[in-house]
Amino acid sequence: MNGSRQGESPSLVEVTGLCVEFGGLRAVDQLSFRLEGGAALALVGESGSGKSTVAAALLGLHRGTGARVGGSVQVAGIDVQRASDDELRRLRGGGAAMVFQDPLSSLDPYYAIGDQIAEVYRVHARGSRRAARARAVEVLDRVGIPDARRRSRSRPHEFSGGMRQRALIAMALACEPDLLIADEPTTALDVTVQAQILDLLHALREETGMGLLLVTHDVGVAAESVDEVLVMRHGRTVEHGPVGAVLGAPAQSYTRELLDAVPRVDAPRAPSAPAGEVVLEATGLRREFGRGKRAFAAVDDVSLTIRRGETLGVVGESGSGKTTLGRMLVGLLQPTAGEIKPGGGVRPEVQMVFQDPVSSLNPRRSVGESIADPLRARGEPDEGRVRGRVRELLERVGLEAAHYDRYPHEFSGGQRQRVGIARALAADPRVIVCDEPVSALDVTTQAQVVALLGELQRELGLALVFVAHDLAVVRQASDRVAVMRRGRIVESGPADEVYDNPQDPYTQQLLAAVPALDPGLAARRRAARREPAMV
Amino acid sequence: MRQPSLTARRVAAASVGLVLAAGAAACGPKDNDAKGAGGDSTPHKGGTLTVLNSNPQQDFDPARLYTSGGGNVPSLVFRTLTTRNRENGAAGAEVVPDLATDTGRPNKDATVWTYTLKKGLKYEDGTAITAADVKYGIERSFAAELSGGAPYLRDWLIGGADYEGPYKDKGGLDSIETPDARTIVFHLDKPEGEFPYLATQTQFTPVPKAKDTGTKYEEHPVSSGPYKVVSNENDGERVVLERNTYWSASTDAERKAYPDRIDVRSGLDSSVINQRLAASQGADAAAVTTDTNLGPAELAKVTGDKELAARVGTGHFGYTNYIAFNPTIKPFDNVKVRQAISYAVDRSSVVNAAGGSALAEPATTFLPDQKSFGHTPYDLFPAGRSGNAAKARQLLEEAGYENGLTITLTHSNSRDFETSPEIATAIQDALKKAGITVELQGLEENDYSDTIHDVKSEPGFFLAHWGADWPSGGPFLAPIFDGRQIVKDGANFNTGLLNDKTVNAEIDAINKLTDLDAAAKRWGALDKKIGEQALTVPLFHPVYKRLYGQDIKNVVISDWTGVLDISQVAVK
Amino acid sequence: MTRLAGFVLRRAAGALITLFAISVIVYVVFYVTPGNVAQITCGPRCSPAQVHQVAEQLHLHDPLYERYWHFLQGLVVGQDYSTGTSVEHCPAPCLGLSYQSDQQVTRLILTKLPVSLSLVFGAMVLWLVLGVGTGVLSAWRRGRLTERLLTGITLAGVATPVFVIGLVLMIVVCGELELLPFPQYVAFTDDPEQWAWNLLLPWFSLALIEAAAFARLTRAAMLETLAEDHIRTFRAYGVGERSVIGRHALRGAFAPVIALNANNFGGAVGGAVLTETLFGLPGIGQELVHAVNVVDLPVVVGMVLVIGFFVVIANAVADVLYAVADRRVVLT
Amino acid sequence: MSEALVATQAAGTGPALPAASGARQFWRRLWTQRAALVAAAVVALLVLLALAAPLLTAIEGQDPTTYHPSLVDSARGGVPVGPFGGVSGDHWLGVEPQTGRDLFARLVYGARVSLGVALTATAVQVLIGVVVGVAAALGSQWVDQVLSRLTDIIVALPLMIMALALLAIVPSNFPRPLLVALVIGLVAWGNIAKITRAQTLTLKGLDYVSAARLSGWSTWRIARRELLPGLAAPVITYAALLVPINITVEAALSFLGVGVKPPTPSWGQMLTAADVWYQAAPQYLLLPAGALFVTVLALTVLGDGVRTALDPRAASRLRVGTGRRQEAKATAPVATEGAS
Repeated sequence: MNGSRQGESPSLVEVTGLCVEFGGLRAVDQLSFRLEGGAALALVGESGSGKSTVAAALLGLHRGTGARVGGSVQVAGIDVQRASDDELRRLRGGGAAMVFQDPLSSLDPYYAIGDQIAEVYRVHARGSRRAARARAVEVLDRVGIPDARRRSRSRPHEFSGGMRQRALIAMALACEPDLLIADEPTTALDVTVQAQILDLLHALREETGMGLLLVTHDVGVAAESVDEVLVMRHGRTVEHGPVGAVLGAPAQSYTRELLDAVPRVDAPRAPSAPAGEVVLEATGLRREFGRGKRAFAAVDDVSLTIRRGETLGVVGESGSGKTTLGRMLVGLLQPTAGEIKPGGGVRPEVQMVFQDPVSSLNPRRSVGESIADPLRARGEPDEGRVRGRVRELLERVGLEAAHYDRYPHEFSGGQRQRVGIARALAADPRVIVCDEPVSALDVTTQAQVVALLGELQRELGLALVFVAHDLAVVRQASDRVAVMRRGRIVESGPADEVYDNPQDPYTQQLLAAVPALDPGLAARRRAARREPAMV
Repeated sequence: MRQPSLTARRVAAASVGLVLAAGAAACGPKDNDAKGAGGDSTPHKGGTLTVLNSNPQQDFDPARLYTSGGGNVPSLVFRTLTTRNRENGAAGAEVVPDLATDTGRPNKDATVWTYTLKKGLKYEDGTAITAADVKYGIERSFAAELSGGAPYLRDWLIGGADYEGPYKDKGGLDSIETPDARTIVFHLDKPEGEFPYLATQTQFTPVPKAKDTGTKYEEHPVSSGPYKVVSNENDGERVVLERNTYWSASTDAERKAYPDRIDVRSGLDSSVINQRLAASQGADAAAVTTDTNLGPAELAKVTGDKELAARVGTGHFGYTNYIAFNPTIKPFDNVKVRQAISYAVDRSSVVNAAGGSALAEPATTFLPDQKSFGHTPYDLFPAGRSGNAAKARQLLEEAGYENGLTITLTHSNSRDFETSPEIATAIQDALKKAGITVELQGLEENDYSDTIHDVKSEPGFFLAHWGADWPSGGPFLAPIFDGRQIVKDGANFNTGLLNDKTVNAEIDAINKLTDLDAAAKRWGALDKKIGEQALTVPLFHPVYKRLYGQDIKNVVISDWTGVLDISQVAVK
Repeated sequence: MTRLAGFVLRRAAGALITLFAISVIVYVVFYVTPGNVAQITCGPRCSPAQVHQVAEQLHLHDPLYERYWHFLQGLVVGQDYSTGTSVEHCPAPCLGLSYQSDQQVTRLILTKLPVSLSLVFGAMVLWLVLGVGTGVLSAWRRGRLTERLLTGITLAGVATPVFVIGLVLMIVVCGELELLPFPQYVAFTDDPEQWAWNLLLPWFSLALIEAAAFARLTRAAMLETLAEDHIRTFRAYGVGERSVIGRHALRGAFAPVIALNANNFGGAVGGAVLTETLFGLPGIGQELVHAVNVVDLPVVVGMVLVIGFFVVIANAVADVLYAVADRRVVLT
Repeated sequence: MSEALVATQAAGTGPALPAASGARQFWRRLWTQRAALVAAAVVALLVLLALAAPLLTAIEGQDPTTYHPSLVDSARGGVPVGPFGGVSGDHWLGVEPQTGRDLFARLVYGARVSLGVALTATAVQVLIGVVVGVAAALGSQWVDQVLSRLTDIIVALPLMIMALALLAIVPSNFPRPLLVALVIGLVAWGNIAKITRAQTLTLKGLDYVSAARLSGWSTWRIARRELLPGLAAPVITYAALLVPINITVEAALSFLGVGVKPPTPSWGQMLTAADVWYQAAPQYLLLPAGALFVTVLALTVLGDGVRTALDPRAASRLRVGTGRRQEAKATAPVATEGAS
């Protein structure tokens, strides 16, 4: 639905000259846009661009937090800046409802989901408890929760991630708002679930005619879902226009950069050096967790070989066992069954690059010290040589030698991941297992880190195991790919073969769910997905 | 006695250590002003008397109780052959007949004592009290199961040392004869002129053999006195007494038994007891305490309040707190050192530490300053009010310690006012002036007790105290200074390890006397003579000040017990 | 439910081991503690021969392991003992006889336990009300005068030993204002009204000490919850502050509060020594301190075991409640 | 302590994840809290007062043990003579009833003992607790079982009773304040061990610990270099609570007659002796009670401040509540840990 309401009726959202400051820091700077009823706008930007701050400003959530808000914000006819507390409360949920990023933490863990929705409903529509519960079941049913009456009595942790996100959307729907604000609604979800949620949002919008303000870092998600895009950077507007125009023919260089950095699932990898000899061979790997009745196998009968100079991509959704597999390969976990054999007789040095650049570095030690760990552990006694080698490594991964004495919090996410790579390199490994090395990073940084890994591989003849959930990134980085599901490899082979001609239905489903950057293609894919696959 | 509870430091402060803890008894103030407190109305029968105590009335079995003169609460239930005279002051320190018709008829050398029971004596169930029951009661106290009483019977009766009580030794103790139902004869292995005093202790209470339940007897002992036990919860935590209708005032000249009911509650904090007695609300208006003194803090408050001051009973119990020396340990083997310390002591700060001049009187004699003890005033090493440091230094020089001396003072850590750290510190402070450095060794109560009463571990210089088993010099001096009472493999009380033939001989000579007044004079003289050896430094005699409720009448405080006698009290 | 049964079974086994170890520790510690037990029991003027007899009777001459074995036997099959005139039986689980009073320790515990439980239960209600109330108020009115005042009062409760608070309260409330009687334990079964009336002051004194911990915990948990995403959700849906605080933030504090409560409850059964002593409540704590002072080993062991039992039980209950309160928790 | 409590206390005392902060940030965050600064100043002042006790009393011209019989009214139980409990130029805070000892001197010397005992006891508790907790978390299942059981036993033993017994066992020539501190420390380390164990298990799963393992370091080295710093936050916060608790435990032991030995003054001992003087000589009670209150208040506020400063989320609470992407990952499901 593209039509906006005509005539004198004011816009659903009208933001003029919005500024938000925290302390001395200006998070949003002179931002203006409008959104008509029933239309959909995406705020796109990397982390720190201020997009979530804007979303919060629409509901007046900055009130009382110490943030300074300037400019004017009108939502559903209410001047958010000047509204009384009561008016604001009526707006929240009633006029405009918000769907948050992390569906697990955004619901109260202690109450049944139906009760939480009913509570919100009763704030806005004075009705009986029973009526509110009935409404909760109704909206849960609407968002596709099967057996909604029974499941409405469940607590959030009893729902899967996708169902929780549906429940949050149901909560938003409960009071029939004019505007739905979705703040990174799919970031924490697997790609197939993400597609379902985006489809749901689309369908709801068609059905109820409410406006949608989508906040996302993922250009693909925006392309799938909205009419208009507003690209933000450093709190300011970079580019604003219809989705087709902005994504198809970006006027600004930053927008172009952003688009270029997005990995394409359909773009083959640049050819790499031919693979060398086998360095590591795993056969029949199995790993169980828990005991007795609650035991389950996270990895089940997985066999693979890793060759010098080659990247093996392991792709799968959450719970597929890919991380467990990675940890077994480096020796952090012992397999319950099966074995890992070195290719050439001697066990090669295997290192790991971790997913979370925050938790993978000790916050209380300088990065230089962390990188020096493998050197010292090996008994290198000469302090000067240790420091020299660390400086060399820092420079090799694109940092400065002087960073030796800095602490992790002084670095950005991408830089920290570079530190992690330097630490892995310090041990002179022949194999590096990268466990979701870029999933916590912005797209532009992602591309840089993937490029760095490729460079290092060529230079040092490393074997890489690239574990990730993002199909596009894996394709970008890998020579061969293994697709995992429920602890098993369902399909493996050369990357191009697997991506261009997937044999396994699961692989096909995964690929079909990847958001497309072309809005037209996205619409066609959506139509194709129509027969709803349940979460 | 049983160890006083250490539960609360104030509890310990209240229960005057050694001989009193199990429940002493007594009557009126020296100055005879007690009657004024009760108002001008005469006492009447009826009502409930409440007793608020710190320590539970443990082991309410006549065989197990360690009392002076039969105790306070126990004396309401247990009648004995003789008992203490229920009069104010010095008159109250005399022995009078109780179950017996007189205080005992000795043979010529006081080794055989004969008693005749009064007629018409009955237990609470109406059965008659016989001489055999008295004998059985005494025999029971020899059983290991029922240990706890005073050592005299064991020491005095022929065959007592080896007798193991009626449960093991069915034959009985031959040295007690009961020729008929009303006559009982005791055969002693040496002359004991003070036997009538001993016969006031609860071991001389009749126990009907058929009703004896061994260790469980304490739950319901059979009463021979004016009250019987209605309930005894948790080993004396709460004891309720009611009238024994078979008791007849005509056979008992001593006990008045005005209240109908007596409710003994214990386990209370001593400051709470005093607060309650001061407030005197509800049932507390008819309340007394038999074991809790006014503390110094409370005294400060009471002295400023006339109404409260009128409700304080003051009494003296024969009791002395002193410094003890062990002359086998250097430098205390040197009498000059002991004398120097005697001179250096500052009794005024010691008295303050013990609660001030109202609660403690400075002592220069070992014997309490009461007539019945035969008190002979002396001050052999005059230290004045606050010590004679110059004289002390001079003596030390003579002893070869011109450069001063460092010694260790052992005391108990428990916060009572007898062996307390505060008194030790006061002594430490005073001896400093005489050039003596005192290091303090504070021990936990049990440790302290074990240490000082074991000849093998006895320290050279420590705080000690002694109380009277009855108001006479005998039980006061003999255990401490009789060389034959030195115990090598058990609890020893002759801490000076004095074994002086002339002293021993004099003790034997006095014990032969059955004229107690004559005996008293010679005890006094002996005390002074022993004092010359400077084996102890007497510090102070405690004074008992106890509050009682507003409705309490007929307050009698004797010199025997120093506290108000609840057999005399009326609440109406 | 089988999961719960498994939990109970595992916990029971753990509790048995814990209690067993406690009894051994207490036996050893009090074995080496100074104090001539036989002399204390017999009296200070007892002769060596008498002391020896008493020691025989109390089996003090037996080696430690034999005495402990005797104790274990008593637990399992009971114990016969002589009163002198007859032989009595102390049924299993028999914790032995008090050296001092010759009473069966199990009976002694049964008479003391109601007092301690009365004290602790009532105090618990009060400390929950005081503590959680203060915590809620201070989380809500963070940084304001009310908060500072309430925090100050609860901290004064922590900072002032119970013997000071209790005595001053007693002097003022009972002595000077005459609002309440001087506390004196009355059994609940005898007169519930008097029971409560007499225990009010002890409850309050004990609660005042504990309340601060609950206030702090409640406040911390609520502030933690208030910073969580789901609170933001409800605020973003216009749910009022009262409901956000009272329904959602407080709910977050529920689990930690019941856990701490169980912990403190278990501890207080034997730990309220000072309160019991001051107010003359004949409970476990008071009896235990007395028994320690006279080295009455059977009583000490018995009572410490009872306390340990309550600590273990209370913690197990806390874990169950915790799991019930927060279904995400798995009982292990 | 129940495992539920561990989980909640760990949550209540600090971040489950390591603070993304260095020492500098910590001080900066502490610096911004005025109340915490005042509290820190008060604590520093108290420590200074305690340390300078000999100097201060020398200035006053008194010492804590000399008796002044002339300054108390012996006939009235030893109430200090003169206004406000005998306050004068010679005796700044008056004198003690009965003995006439100088109260100011006893108060500052008492601070030495009370703070010394409490701090030493806390140090012992933390030392044992952390070693046991870390060993249980890092050791084999068997080691964990044994240590966790030991911790349970320690938690179930009544503190006062064990302290009474242990204090009686040790020979009397052992320095008493140290002994009291050691006994408290030895009997009451259970909770800190449980908190440490839970926190260590959390930290053990963190990537940087895995990375250290991959570096080839020994378990011991990892515990020291990687885990201990991460334990600092919850442990320091809990220790700040333990110090005032230990002061009152010392007071309680004094009440039961087994605390620090007289004539050594401690606040607990002063309170014990003073409570009955509440009516007759109120300042005698109010001085130690006030000192104790100020100390507890200051330590509590300081503890809160340290916690806030150690918790990066506390700082971010001032900012708007919309989560960053990284932070979303930090919310781990609550579960009771345990091999039991």
